[in-house]
Amino acid sequence: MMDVLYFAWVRERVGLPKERVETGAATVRELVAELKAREPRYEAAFADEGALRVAVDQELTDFDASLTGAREVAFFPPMTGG
Amino acid sequence: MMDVLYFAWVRERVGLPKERVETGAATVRELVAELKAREPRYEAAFADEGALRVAVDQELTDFDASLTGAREVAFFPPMTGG
Amino acid sequence: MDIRVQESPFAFGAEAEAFAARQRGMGAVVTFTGIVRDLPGGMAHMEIEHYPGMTEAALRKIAEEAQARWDLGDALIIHRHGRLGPDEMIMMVATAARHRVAAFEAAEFLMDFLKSRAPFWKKEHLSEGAQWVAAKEEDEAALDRWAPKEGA
Amino acid sequence: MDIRVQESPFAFGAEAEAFAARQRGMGAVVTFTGIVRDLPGGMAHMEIEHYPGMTEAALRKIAEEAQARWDLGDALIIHRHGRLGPDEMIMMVATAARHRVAAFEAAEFLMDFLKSRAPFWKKEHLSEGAQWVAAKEEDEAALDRWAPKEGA
Repeated sequence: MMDVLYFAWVRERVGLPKERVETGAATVRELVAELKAREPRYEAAFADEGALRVAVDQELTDFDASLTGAREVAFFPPMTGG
Repeated sequence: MMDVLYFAWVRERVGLPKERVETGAATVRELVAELKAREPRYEAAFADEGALRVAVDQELTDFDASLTGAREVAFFPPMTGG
Repeated sequence: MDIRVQESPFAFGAEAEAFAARQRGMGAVVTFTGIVRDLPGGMAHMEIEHYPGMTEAALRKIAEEAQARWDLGDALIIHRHGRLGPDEMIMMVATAARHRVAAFEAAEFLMDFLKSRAPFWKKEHLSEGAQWVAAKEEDEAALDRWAPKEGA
Repeated sequence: MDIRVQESPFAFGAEAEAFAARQRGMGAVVTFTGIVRDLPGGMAHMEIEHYPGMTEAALRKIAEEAQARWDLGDALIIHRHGRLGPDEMIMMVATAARHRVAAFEAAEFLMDFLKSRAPFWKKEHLSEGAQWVAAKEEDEAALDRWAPKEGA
């Protein structure tokens, strides 16, 4: 079980900001594959991996990152602060 | 006749901030030679040309600059504003 | 170090003044302020989303890195989120250092990393509709300037 | 464009705030403030001499060049002369531009030229005596960054 968070247009496409997900995914990429298999809205949100960024437990990382022990995974587009 | 101004340590060595000088010097360098010939304090002020900067009519220039029509010449060390 | 993420406006002048006033032995203070630009077509407002928790940690990490790298007297980051109108201030940074080059470089470093590595997302609400601001390639490229160099 | 050479102190925060507030359509404001550094050995005070008339003209020319080069919204320069104590503010510049890189570059340009091309001279009065501040080679070298390049 882990919290999965979505921000900006990823949040809009998925249709919610946060959900609790039951998963055995070992990596971020496996989690994405599971989500995409669920429903078309996840397909739409995760269609282009290159347009997405991911943080595991609030640290920026990449899609190969391990989810062992992870409590929170967040998906969002490239950041535009400042 | 022109006004000759001195700033910072040039002013301190010459001993005054400004004077009116009767000169027929055609260039800044000729004016400097005339001044140096006057008194040791000018010798001291103008000993090292490389350590000096010059402005003619309030525009930075160099020691080769013409004094034709000039009303004001100023000598000073490299600037240290900011 | 002073890091604030907030919805409410901040008083840029008072913050800048207070930041400069509390420095000792620093010869240079630089501030940067980001403002909502009124766009062609008319910006109704801007909405800034962020990732509570991660945002503060990311900004702190960026500021700590700047402080170590330039031996800063101090650094300040204030960044707003929520809804902002045209000409409202989005954020500010301030840096203090003994010399001007360090103060300028550190402020640019903070801005470059804040732009592309702090979890903020801007959505522009224009008269013809809303759109998420796309990240610019030049902003990502700006980070290269700060990559470790040989001998550095 | 706002150029001031004055003996009296200026209110950095209020000036920065007013400068930012009067911009329209600008996304970025940068300020730089130079402060009298308390030196090892103890700075009693600093004395700044300038060349009335030429100073204002030189600053105006530098600001005009920055404005043309980066299409600035506005530029501000305030520089004090006379006697200043430790931690007093010597001067400030502010620049406003649509984007951050232009605002930063223009502020650095103003500072680099102001340092070596505006007729100000600093004398430090330390506990063991007074000395004129020597110009630094690195300050002269900093101007090279702004030399016209091919294709520019």
